[in-house]
Amino acid sequence: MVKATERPTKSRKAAARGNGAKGRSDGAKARSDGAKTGGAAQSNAAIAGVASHIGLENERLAELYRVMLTSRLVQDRMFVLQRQGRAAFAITGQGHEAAQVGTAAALKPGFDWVIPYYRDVGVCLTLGMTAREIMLDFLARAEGPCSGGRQMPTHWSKRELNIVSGSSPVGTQILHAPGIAWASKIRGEKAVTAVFFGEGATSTGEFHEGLNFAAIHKLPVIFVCENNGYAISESSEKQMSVKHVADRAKGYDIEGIMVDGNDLIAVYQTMAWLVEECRNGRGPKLLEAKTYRIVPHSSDDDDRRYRSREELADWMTRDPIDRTKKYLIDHGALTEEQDAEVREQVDVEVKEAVAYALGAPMPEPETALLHVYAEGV
Amino acid sequence: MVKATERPTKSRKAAARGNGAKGRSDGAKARSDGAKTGGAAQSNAAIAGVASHIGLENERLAELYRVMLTSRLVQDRMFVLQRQGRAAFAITGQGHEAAQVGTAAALKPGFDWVIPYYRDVGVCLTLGMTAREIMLDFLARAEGPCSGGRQMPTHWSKRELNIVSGSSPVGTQILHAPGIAWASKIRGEKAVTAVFFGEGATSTGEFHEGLNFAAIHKLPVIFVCENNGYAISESSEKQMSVKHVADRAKGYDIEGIMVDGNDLIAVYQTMAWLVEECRNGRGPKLLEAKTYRIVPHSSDDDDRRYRSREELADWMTRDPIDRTKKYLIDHGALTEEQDAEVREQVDVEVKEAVAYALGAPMPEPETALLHVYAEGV
Amino acid sequence: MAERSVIEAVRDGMSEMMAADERIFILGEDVQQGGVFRATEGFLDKFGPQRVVDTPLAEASIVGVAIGAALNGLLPIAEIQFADFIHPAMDQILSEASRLRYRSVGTWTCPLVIRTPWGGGIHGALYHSQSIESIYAHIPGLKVVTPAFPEDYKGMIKSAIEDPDPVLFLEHKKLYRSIKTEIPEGDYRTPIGPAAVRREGDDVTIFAYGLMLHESLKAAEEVAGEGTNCEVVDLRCLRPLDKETILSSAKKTGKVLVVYEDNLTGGFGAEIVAIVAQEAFEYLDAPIMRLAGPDIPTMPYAPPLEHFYMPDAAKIAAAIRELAAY
Amino acid sequence: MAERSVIEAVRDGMSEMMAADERIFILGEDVQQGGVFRATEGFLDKFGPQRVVDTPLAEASIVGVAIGAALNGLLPIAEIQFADFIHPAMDQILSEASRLRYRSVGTWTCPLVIRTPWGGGIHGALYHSQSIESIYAHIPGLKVVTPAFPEDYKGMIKSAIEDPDPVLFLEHKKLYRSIKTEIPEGDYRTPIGPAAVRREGDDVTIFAYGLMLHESLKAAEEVAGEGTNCEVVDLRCLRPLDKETILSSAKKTGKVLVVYEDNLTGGFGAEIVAIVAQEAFEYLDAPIMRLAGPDIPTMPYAPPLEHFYMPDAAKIAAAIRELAAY
Ligand SMILES: Cc1ncc(C[n+]2csc(CCOP(=O)(O)OP(=O)(O)O)c2C)c(N)n1
Ligand SMILES: Cc1ncc(C[n+]2csc(CCOP(=O)(O)OP(=O)(O)O)c2C)c(N)n1
Ligand SMILES: [Mg+2]
Ligand SMILES: [Mg+2]
Repeated sequence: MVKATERPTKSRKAAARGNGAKGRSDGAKARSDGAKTGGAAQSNAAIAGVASHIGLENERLAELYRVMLTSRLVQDRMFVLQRQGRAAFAITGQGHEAAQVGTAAALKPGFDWVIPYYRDVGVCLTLGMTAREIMLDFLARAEGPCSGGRQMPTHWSKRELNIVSGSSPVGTQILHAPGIAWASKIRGEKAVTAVFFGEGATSTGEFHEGLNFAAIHKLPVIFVCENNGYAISESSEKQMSVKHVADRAKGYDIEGIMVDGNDLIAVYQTMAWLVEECRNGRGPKLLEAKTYRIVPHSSDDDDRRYRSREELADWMTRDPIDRTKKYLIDHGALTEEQDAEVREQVDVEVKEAVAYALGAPMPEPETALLHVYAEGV
Repeated sequence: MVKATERPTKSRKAAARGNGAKGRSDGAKARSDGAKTGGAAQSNAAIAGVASHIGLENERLAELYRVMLTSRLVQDRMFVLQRQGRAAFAITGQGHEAAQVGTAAALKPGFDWVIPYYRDVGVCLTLGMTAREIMLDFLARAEGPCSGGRQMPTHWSKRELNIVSGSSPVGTQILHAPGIAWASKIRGEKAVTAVFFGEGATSTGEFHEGLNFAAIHKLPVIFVCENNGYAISESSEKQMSVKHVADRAKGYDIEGIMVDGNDLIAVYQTMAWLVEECRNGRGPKLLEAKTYRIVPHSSDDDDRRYRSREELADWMTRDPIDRTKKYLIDHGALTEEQDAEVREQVDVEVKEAVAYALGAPMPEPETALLHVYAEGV
Repeated sequence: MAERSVIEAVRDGMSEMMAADERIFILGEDVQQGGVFRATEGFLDKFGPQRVVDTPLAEASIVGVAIGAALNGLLPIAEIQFADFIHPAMDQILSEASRLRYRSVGTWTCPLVIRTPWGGGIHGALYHSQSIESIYAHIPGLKVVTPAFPEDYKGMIKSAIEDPDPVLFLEHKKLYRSIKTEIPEGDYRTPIGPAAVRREGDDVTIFAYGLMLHESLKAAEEVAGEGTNCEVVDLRCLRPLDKETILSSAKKTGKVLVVYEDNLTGGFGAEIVAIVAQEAFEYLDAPIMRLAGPDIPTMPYAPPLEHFYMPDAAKIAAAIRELAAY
Repeated sequence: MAERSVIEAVRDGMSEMMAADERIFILGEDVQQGGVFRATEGFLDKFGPQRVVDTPLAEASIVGVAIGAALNGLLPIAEIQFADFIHPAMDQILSEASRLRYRSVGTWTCPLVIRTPWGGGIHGALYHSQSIESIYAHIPGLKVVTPAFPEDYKGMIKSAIEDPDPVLFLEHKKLYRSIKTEIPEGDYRTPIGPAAVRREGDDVTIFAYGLMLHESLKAAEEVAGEGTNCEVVDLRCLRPLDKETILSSAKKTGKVLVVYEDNLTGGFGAEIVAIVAQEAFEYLDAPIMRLAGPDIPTMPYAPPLEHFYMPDAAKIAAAIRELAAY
């Protein structure tokens, strides 16, 4: 939670916006001409916009960095397990770590409400789910807290954390957010609802209906779009005639904010400001985190069909984990030695999670009949 | 059709916009404080913005005025017939005549494509449907060109005029427009597609998906919203957080234009300009005609439950037919004697239409089985 | 005992529940003004705008927002103005409301009532007359009720509101004001599930629900004078379905007629037939008959066409005679 | 004769039609890149971006825009990436495409093909495994086809494209690459409507379609060794439905098993039962049996759960044995 004194100032807010726009125009350029632009320099430039990490203590920053590492490793491992034939399918979000961890870090776990989408390993880990839990669900184990093996991997859910169960149809969850926020609001609770989705989801009717409803009733909802430039193979120009998802906010007279989604600190601070706004009755908000998935859409996808290796390479230079590490080191929050250590710890943790999940039983066949309706009604 | 030389100039366009905004803010004020504002004076003021009727010869103006009168009378008669028990239901659009006739007049009948909605008697008459045809369908007669008694009244259709068959679910038709326009466009035809709906329809997912698709492909579609301030009992603040439907265009990076929908000439000229824009590849466009229905939503509705008689009375002072008449007289296009004469003619025409339709047979019961599929396939 | 129409019964049921439990709220189009059928007449004054919410004209959002509210502890009653306009909300009902409990292994639940007026015979034409029960009664995780009498409308709307799972509550438009019957005093419930035998008989069983139940009762009266004694079963609830009552009546009479207003092919009545054909086969003395709407869009407007479409007492009586004579 | 898989058959059928008629175009998500199942592989190069259109992620618009294009003279093939995601387009399919001809007394028509992959057994879980045929085969004005063999996939996609009415073309995902059979040379058609008897027999008739047709054939093989001779009817097309073939086979064997993958209750198989129970009653020697998916959300992911859900040859053989022994 951001305390009032730590709340980003107006200029802080402007900086976040500026970064976002800049980060994006780089991205857009890299994409449209397919040329190698000076990725590293630009990503440094984007970072340079963030002069400090108000609201984030060094320890908290290190913690979030660790979550990012865990998120990355868990997902890398998912692909391996899938290729080994131990999972039928994998869909992951490597590259989105800053966007996910930065936004989730600004929320109060178990108090605020969160509706993640399939890529949001980072969101769930930040809120308190463990690598083990994530692996249990990934491997369709009975013990998995999300669905106990009923849903495809990465359909998150954890009641205790107010992480709402998600489905596969893109966009449906966007309508639940105003409903959840409505309930919080009429009970006079200060909880904020954050709902996550990709830019492809902004083409759905649900997106319009959800923003419209939330805006009419001024509900405390943050619509978080992780804009990675693609919906499977379709680049974002096929989804929208506006340049930025944030522009879509104009049709509802709400604020649409862009942020460099690969910049952990910019994401965190922007989100913290929006959370604060929503808590104080100034919602809803639309946040667009510009990012990139550095992996194919899923284990079924071959992304070479629709995007160049140069484009990918360019984005790799702006990897959010590398950027965060550099920032931490530059600001004295991490040493190379500590980094090696934390990576080692994360590796152990994830290995343990995989081993545990592999050893855990799948659900019994007849349990398929349970929980269609409440028992005994 | 507007010829190139007659096309409204930039300043003309600005005038149209200005009128719209003004006409509307009057309306909004009248509505929100429920007080009698100086309706007559303001409606004159709005008219005063229209200094000339470029693009409309006097004869054409008189013709459109006659269509407005016919539209009004046909619909008044519908209510009478319904009260007499000769029709189960009536839904009409008195008050919308300028918005309907002005827009339709800028289209080329049988060349351009039109998807009207249920209130659009004026659109259909302008495009060439007759009072008799309208009455035949209103009274569910077999000979009715729209549906031969299959649909509720005012579900328009006439193939020869490219008037596309409509249904009752609000909003579905908005998605057909980009499809129709797509076909025109890829065949290299210059036809424009105009789709009509109320402001309530802009809340639907279809509105978003339709504008999004059309904007991405730059299709020649004019989305015409007849904003009468209410969706049945719900005032427009319950439908949207923006003040104007035209504001919704911003989310698609297309032009959203407002016009005083009770000002025939402003509507015509604005629409003519938008048609020209679309013909020249600069579509799509969103046109918002601010108007008011001076009747209940339908024969099943009691509008006293949700709007004051003062508000209604105020709008009555801005009746589009009165305003058009005054304009014609002021500009020497009509005399009081001619007015009486044309009203007499329209009265005869509508009486004949009603008499004919009442005498025409209803469909035979077994014909209900026809046209579910093509015959013999 | 007081006399109540169907619409009054629904209104009273909701109102009594809302007065007793603050978590219950209504959302839909025009509900503040009372709703187009006046089901929520007076509610705005009684319960205020936070519990009687006028929504934008967007059915997916009506159900989607209701789901969200249900997830966060409220008990929403979503009104869809006409059943014909529920289709945009199909995804929310099928993919979300009906599957939340299952997909989360029971950790999330979705206690939600969706009320909507259905059915024809009211000059509503193609888009104000539809039967939607076959689509929804097919969905595991959802409950679908189709009462016929004011007593059940009141008792079942209360049960639906208390139900921990989503319930689609179908109100037949033609019954809203056309029948008025005595209903019990006090705070009673009609359970969601059991069918009710409305008329006992030995010769032929008629299974029906909604408006068709009343037409079936009329037809049964008609043929009674001719010596044919019909049993008429009011299914009331299509999901869960009371197989026990269905089978015991089918076994008793050995002749079964299933009546429904929906299009014949693929209508929910086929399910009743399938249950009987598999589980009461040995007791059957005649082919299982169905009487339903023809396979044309439901339903054309002009009175001759609408009348052609609608099953009614006369058509039902003719079918009974055929079956009785078998 | 060449060997083709199902996906190749669909692809070839569309490609040949598109080469011959410029009005035909495809729209859907990721279709330019070949589609997630690669049905339109190579189409972008062959036909260009105006005839292979990548749409925004919005299924209502995919169908709605296709309807508009059909109204204005084109012949659209709308691809819905998975049948599970068709629900937002339900309103456009039911209220618009299927009713345009009827409501305009034949003056407007909507020649449109909607292709979508359906069915389970591919670890697709709750949202990539659904059966949607019961919802759509119920709709007058729409045609619904569910082929099982490559030959029919090719012949029927061509018929569907030429059909003057909207056709929902259901492609079973598990069949896409799992079977490869010989198909005729040349520009042939498979008519939309007639069922096909895939195996003749006297003891028991099995009605099935899609993947279940293949499982039924396997089961029939299995019980043949035990002296039970099954007739296996491939329905192929659920609307229109080939009642004649259904009834004549039912009358011949007197024992009927209907197999479908969808949830049991309210599944389209109930309609087959209802037709037989009414029109072939006198020929029946046993209860009409159904074997279908259990009434749980279709279908859970973990292999033990998915296997529990799916009807297969073993379960079908068990049902045949029961029926044969009756
Ligand atoms: C309604 C619906 N249509 C299609 C799909 C298939 N699909 C799954 S993910 C996806 C792309 C989503 O893109 P975006 O919203 O940008 O999120 P991203 O995957 O890029 O994070 C598609 C088309 C789906 N799941 N739901
Ligand atoms: C999808 C849908 N929901 C509800 C209705 C019922 N209904 C008919 S007209 C109407 C209001 C439409 O308002 P608006 O779009 O502003 O048009 P207006 O009637 O004011 O011209 C409503 C709610 C409907 N026809 N379709
Ligand atoms: Mg994306
Ligand atoms: Mg309106």
